Amino acid sequence: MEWGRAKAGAVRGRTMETHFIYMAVSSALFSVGMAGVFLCRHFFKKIIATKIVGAGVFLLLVSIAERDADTFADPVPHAMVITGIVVAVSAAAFALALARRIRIETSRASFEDEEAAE
Amino acid sequence: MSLPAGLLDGLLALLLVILAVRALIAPTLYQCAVAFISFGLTLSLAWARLAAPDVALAEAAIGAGLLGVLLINSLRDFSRGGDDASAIFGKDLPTALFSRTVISCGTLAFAAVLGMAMFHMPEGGGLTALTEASLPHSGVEHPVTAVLLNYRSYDTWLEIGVLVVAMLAIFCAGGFEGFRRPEQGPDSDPVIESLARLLAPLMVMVAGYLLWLGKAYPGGAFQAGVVLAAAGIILQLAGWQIIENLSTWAWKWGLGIGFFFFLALAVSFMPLGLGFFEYPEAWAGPLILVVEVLATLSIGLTLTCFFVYFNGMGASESRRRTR
Amino acid sequence: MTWNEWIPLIIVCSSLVPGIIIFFLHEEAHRTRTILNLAGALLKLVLVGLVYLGFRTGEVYKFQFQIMVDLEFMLRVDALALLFAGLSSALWLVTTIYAIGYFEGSSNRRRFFGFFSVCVTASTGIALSGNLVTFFVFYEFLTLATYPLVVHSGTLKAVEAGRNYLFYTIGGGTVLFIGVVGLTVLAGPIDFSQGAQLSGLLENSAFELKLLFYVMLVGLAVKAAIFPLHGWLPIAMVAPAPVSALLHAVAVVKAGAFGIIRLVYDVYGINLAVELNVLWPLAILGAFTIIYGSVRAIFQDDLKKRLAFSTVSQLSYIALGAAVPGMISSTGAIVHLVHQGLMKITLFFCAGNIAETTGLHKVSELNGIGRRLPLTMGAFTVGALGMIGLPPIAGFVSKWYLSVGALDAGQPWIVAVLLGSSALNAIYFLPIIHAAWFKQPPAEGWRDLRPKRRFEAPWMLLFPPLVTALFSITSGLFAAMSWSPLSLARVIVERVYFLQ
Amino acid sequence: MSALWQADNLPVWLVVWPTFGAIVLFLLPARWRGMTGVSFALANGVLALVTVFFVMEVGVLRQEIGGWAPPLGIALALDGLSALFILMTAVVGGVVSVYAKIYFTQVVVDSARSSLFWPLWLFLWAGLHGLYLANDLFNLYVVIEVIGIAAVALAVLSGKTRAMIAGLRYLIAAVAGSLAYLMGVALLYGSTGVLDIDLMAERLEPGLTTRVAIALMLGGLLVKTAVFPLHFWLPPAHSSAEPPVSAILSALVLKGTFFVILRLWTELFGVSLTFMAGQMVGVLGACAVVWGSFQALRQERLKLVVAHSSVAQIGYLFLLFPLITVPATAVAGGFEWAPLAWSGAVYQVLAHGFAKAAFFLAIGVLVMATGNDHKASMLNMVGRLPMTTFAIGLAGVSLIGLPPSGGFLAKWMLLSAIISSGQWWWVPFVLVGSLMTAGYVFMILRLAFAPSQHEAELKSVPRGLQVCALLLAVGAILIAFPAEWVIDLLEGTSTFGEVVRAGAPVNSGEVGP
Amino acid sequence: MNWIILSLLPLLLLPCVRFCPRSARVTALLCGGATLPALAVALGWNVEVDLYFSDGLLGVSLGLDAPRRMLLLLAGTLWCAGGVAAAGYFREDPRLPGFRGFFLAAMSGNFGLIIAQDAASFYSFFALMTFASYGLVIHTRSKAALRAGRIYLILAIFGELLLIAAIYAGVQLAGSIQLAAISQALWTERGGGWIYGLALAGFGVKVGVIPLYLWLPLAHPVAPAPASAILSGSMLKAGLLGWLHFSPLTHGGAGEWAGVLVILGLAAAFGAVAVGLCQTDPKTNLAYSSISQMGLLTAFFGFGHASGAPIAWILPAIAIFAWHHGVTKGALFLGAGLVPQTRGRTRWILLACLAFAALVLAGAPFTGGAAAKGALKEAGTYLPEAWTGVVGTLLSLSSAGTLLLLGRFWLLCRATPTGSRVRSDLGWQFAALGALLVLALGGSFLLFRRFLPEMALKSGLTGAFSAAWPVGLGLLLLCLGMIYFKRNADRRAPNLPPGDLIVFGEWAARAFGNWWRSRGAGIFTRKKFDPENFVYRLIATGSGRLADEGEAELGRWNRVGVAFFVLLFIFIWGLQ
Repeated sequence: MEWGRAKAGAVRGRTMETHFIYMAVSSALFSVGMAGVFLCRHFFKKIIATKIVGAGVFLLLVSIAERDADTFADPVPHAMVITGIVVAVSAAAFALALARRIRIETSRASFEDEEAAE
Repeated sequence: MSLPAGLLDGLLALLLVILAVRALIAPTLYQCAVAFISFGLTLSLAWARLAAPDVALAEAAIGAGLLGVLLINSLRDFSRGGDDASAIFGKDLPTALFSRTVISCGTLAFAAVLGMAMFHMPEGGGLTALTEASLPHSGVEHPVTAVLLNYRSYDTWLEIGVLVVAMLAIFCAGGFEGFRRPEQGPDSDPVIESLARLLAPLMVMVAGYLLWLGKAYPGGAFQAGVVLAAAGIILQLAGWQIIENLSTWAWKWGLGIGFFFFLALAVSFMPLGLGFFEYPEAWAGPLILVVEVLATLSIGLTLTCFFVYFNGMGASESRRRTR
Repeated sequence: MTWNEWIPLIIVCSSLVPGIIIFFLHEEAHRTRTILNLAGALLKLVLVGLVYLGFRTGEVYKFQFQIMVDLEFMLRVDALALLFAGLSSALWLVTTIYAIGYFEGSSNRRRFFGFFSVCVTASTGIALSGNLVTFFVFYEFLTLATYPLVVHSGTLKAVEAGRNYLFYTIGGGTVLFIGVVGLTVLAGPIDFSQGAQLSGLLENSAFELKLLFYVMLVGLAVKAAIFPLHGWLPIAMVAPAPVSALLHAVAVVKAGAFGIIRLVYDVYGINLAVELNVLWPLAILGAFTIIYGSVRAIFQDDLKKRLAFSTVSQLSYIALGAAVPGMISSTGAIVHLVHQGLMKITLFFCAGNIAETTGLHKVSELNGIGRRLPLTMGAFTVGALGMIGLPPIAGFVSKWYLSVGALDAGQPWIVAVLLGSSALNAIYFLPIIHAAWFKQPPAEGWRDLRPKRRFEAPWMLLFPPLVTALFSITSGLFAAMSWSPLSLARVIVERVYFLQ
Repeated sequence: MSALWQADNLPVWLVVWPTFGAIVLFLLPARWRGMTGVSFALANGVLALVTVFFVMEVGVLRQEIGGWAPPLGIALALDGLSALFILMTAVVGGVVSVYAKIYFTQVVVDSARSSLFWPLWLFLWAGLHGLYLANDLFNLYVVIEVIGIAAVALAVLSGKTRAMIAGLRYLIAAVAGSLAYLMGVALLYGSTGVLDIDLMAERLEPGLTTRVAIALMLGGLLVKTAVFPLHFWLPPAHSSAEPPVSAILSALVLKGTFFVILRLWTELFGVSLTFMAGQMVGVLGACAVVWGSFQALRQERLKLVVAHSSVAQIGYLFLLFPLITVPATAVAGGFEWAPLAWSGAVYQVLAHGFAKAAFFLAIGVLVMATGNDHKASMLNMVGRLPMTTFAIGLAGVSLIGLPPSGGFLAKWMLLSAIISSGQWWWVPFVLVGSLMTAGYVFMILRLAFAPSQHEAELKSVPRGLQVCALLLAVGAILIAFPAEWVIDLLEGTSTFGEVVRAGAPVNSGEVGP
Repeated sequence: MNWIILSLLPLLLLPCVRFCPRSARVTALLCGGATLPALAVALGWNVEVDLYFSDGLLGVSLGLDAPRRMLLLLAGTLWCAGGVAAAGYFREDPRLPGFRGFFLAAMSGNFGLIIAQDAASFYSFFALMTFASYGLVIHTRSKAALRAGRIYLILAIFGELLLIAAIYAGVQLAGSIQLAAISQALWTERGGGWIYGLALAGFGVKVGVIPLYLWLPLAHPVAPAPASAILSGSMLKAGLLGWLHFSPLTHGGAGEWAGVLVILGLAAAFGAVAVGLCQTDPKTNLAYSSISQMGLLTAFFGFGHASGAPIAWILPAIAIFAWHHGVTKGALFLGAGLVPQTRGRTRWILLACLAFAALVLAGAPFTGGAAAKGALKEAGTYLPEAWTGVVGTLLSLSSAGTLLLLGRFWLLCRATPTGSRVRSDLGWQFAALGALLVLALGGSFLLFRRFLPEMALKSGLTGAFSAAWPVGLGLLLLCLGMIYFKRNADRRAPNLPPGDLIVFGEWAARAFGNWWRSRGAGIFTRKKFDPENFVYRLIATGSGRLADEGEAELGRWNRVGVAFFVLLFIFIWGLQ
């Protein structure tokens, strides 16, 4: 308990703008990731792109937690992020399974292949 | 803001963005995967910088670790190379230049707007104070655990549910429920095998420690579960085939027990007049511990199953090819 | 709920219930089906008759069911409703008999008779609906119920015709829907109350009222086959003869014409319509359609198609009559609703008989057919002469009232249109009659074709046109009788003009 | 034990029961799942119905989970609107369950795969219940993901390659959408420090952050609701799934995210909404109506027709937003069309739910009988599969909005609201949409009446399947009759009811006309 | 019980037509006997003459007054004679049942229109007669008959339309359907003149005024003799009755149409003689004679408008002339029909009869014809002074012309060869002919006694001489003509086609028809001519390229991505 609090307190004491840096990163990751979801063709990359979008979102949440830290950082966004990571991984694993299955059955690796094939 | 700290944050930020972009436009999938795993690890550092050790653990374990393994594992099937940047931006130079500019500008513009929104975000204040005030009644000492397993246990329960759903979904994707035993014997090399013999018990111990730690310190069911899963995956790679050798009954209960027990716990005090997910204050601590143990088991098993099933999909594919 | 409240619903259901039962019957259950059909038809006719008797003594028949605020299902008996309900139920009976004879031995009869009954349900529902919403409900219901009938034969042509039919009618229905909703929004739920609800809005929302009138008019004009929205009608004649008969006489086109009458007299009220000055486009369109339909009919060699264009022309008499303010003209419009039905159904029955017995479809092949089918052609002649407007057949009376009414309203050009139409009718009908009776039959072909040693069409096909032809004559010959359609129309018009 | 069943706990049971069922089914061996699954599903339906009637009696039900009050804990709320959605889910879900039972036991022989249906379906159902009950933004995210993953899993259940590809497309779009939503939630949490919708609505202030957050949430949810022009994932996914799954996806899953948009729009977004915002969403809906219908007209495969039709029908729902988002000045004279618009949209949800489910189930029967879902397989069906053709006909009637049907009532009320609000420019869209809907419905029906040249022998289809389809289709017609009741429920017990009755506009827009 | 309804007995007999045996006696009984109630009613056997039948049509009222009674008498007589003659004429005709049907129908129409007192039933009966007569005209189905029928029908429909227009307008003006009320209103309300004009033209088709007479010379020759006798004798008079119903004469009003009537009438009276002389068929000849006679009547009718003469004089004069012409012309037509059936002595007896009838028609002294002309002349004395002489002169000249024309007719008859198949029983026909001749001779005088006692006296005494000289003149001209053509045997009499002007009409119609078939009709008869469904086809077959390509674009991830971001930007912009 002391560990977490001390750390949080220390962080709070030191930096006022840390969270701003990470918020900026968050917005960049979100945008790049979203662009990647739509623009990347390969299933593999699309899935990675969703993960990057997720990272952007989580980074914002954690930044907010850091911003709102008192004796310790706001635990609610942390909990949200942990939950979110699990959910995102589940979805990504499912997507990956689907992509592999498609690849195995049809040797397609992107939706455009599908369009070209049909 | 001290200069070294600021410099570190700035470097991390830059690295994150570069790795993210790299992960998307690297010429080969392998490079993508590597960039992505690096990205995940870098992100863990960022979490740590943001005073979020729980998240850092979870991210390192799940986001980078497990998903990295899954990605690398999938590369077998996608070995014929991926698309590079030209797939996104177009092949011939003028088009590529143009679309590169447009896409970059668009993305930047959106990022700018989003960043502005964050910059102008009012101070909502968060729930830190409230959490702290309620912590004594939660049965645990670590606030994140308190939120996860008490205040917002409903979400957590659903989230464990998501894992079960994802398992089912992956079964759907694979087209069969359960795990296939590969026909040929395990093709592991002795180095990994001996390493696994060494690491696996250690990792189970680490998992148990993390779980126990979670009550008061960063750590907890998810992290512990992931470490457990890591142990399982290493054993699997070593050719142990634990899951395949479990009886259907066993792995199913293993997968479901966390969710099921959580649910049972949530309703079991309702006859006493308490609400859904409401525990008697005195019992909260032990009960949460039990939930965590079972959840750890389920999570670890589920994640291992993900991997095992992925492996099996490839195996079934190779079987088909040989036929 | 008393008897008087239920009876309108029972009238409507008296064909719906047999229809639904028929769907569940076995395809081969011909006898049961026939009995059901005829029993339903008779029951409906008897009930309408009883209601008529009661209505004359001042009984009120009304069925209400609130669906939601501003949306009430209401069946009510008034004079106009009785007129149309009487027409529907009477013609349903004869058409049922005809259809039973017509489809003898053909397949898919269960489907046909099921939808046939549903179709008449919709028609009766239209007649008895007491407010605009209920009217609209049945109006759309009718579209649906008739579609399977139009495409019944299932040939490519029929299916194409069905598509066309739907294109027009659903489009019209949708436009009408907008009008209905708009009017309800403007003035609350609209009962058929001769414009009582709307006249208060004249000062503030004259433009909206005008607009909505035209919108609804367009919606109704599709079914009433007013130029340029009549395209479906000549194509839909690919349907089997009983369907065409019903379609052209009572069901679909009449629903449109009836709707126009309801719109002018009961929704807006004639006074309001005159004050808004919305009737002249209807008059002009109606007049143009009359001439246009007749001219097009002249050039059709297919008998049913010629009849179809004739319907286009004749229907607009009703619209035209409704568009001319004045009691006489209104009487003409309303009475033509019935008269046109009687005459046109006769003609289609006869066309069906000709096609069934001899396989002829073309006007140019009908030389001497009168000798082969004297009774059928007799009925046909009555219908055709009635269409031309010769006394004492029903059409004469309608034209009389329409023309005198037009003169009364100071619009003599309408008389010119009507007379021109009469002349054109003569041009496309008289050659048929002449050929049928006075020309020599061809040396070979249908003359030798006498299936089952029958001379005329079988009685089930023969009886209906004879009855309707007889009705066409009597309703003209005894037009002044107190039971005649004309008298009923007069009663309706008096109510419209004096009891506001 | 009585406490277990007391009224306040009813909402909880709506989530607990199906998840319990799901996990039990997961644990059971595959061969037992069919019967158990349908029992759980039907019991779930009954439970939902009981709850709805209870809501009718007592009004809004609220429940704080874990005994922690909202800012810290999570609250559930069950009002009239939720109740109606739950009701529809119960009826449609119940019938689909029966259909699925018959379908998977008698038609699909691959029991390993089909047995996965039951736990997933119950999870999905639980997720939907959770969604209708949720009053917490992050909780919404989690249930949306439960629904999303379960839905995609069901969509790929058939194991066909086409379904897999469509499923992946669906999954990625869904994940991207929900992450956009989550981004918005994060921004809002940062601005207000709470996640509970009611509390957040009190604290939320307009500003750039709020604008961006709302835009992101809206954008993400629009992707998941497949609103034009973001509907690209829907037609392939819905058209390649197994019939009961297609029914569930189009009738229920789409409505889930619409429900979220509706709830957030009215309860949370109010501070930031402008006339323009309402109009923009309306334009998307109107375009969806026209474009979806047009596409449906052009499809060669029946399932694609129906899938595109979903795009169009969902578009109608979005016409609600411009109608309830009007500047305060315009409302001063009275806001009487708001209840109409509300009820219209809700009726459209109900009617489309029933009709579309019936449609998919009927087409499932057709596919079983003929082996494919090409338009031509409809040829001469009226004689060969009369019940199914009839079901298609009735469902079509409701989709077109012909009286007397739920669809008619929906269009009636929407159109009334449109006209009385003076936003006449939506009228042509409704009109054209209806026309084109009629076009594709009758395109199917007319084939049913046409004789076919070479008729393949039909495979026999269990009668129960046909009955299920017909039941839902009849339901789509019959829901027209208890309209008064539905509207009472909506207005009487809904938290929206207050909005509606008070005549308060949901914004204070300056950008109005 | 009101017996006037019995006049409509033929209508009731109509259904029997199909089932009656084909013998001549039955024909006589059916066709001739059916007229008896009407004759009885006309002769005053029935006292009560007004019948109101409120349920029929728009309210039927029937009744008789003096002119009607006389026309009914004429009609009854002629139809009776025609029926009897038909018994012999159609002995072996296969189309006998049809003939009987049309005969009875036309007969009942004729009777009915005379006794009708309301416009609706008047028009009904009028139309019945008109259209039933079509069947009589085309009875032989020969090419000429069909042509005549077609032209008859076209003109008849034209007339009917004008007539019904006049009736509509009259009814509207009067607010009543009673003919008396209409004619009253016509001359008291504004706008009556035009209505009268319509009526004049409408009935003019029947009366045979220029230019509506065209059907007459075609239809009369082709119709069977009994039918032509009736057509000419009775139907033409029905038109006259119509004129009277609408005319201002009964109400003392002055018509704008007087001049037109007089000019057209006189043109017909003399022009028809000229054209008739150039015909080669005796029956055509007679038809032109009818046109001429009716022209005379028309002119006189026109004079009546201008004169302001008391109706009590003009009306009986017209009635008597009509009677006289009807009966005599009937006899002539019957005789003309008999000519090809006779030979030898019978032929000579017949020719004698015809010569006698011709003299009567021309108004030879001491015949009914002289009486009729006298009546006209007498009525003419009430005209303005200047006109009295003109009328007298014109009448005399007309008599001369008539005789000339009928002389030619007689000559033509004499030259007619006997038909190949001579019918044996001429009895029925001769009986009818004889009866008509007797009535032609004496009937007029009787009528004078019955209707115009004082006038009869006057004209009977003074008319003898004034009637004689025109006849003489006519005979003289006839002889001169005969002599001229005998001298110049190589010169043929000028030969005009029957129906004169109709030839131009037909030529124009043919030309138009050719043009139409080659050009105009192309639009209408082409298969693809389908203006109804222009919009439908436009939409139904409209290009789906937009749809397909658009949907393909919207299915691409990168396009959706752009849309997604654009939407986000728009939302951010649109929110506040």
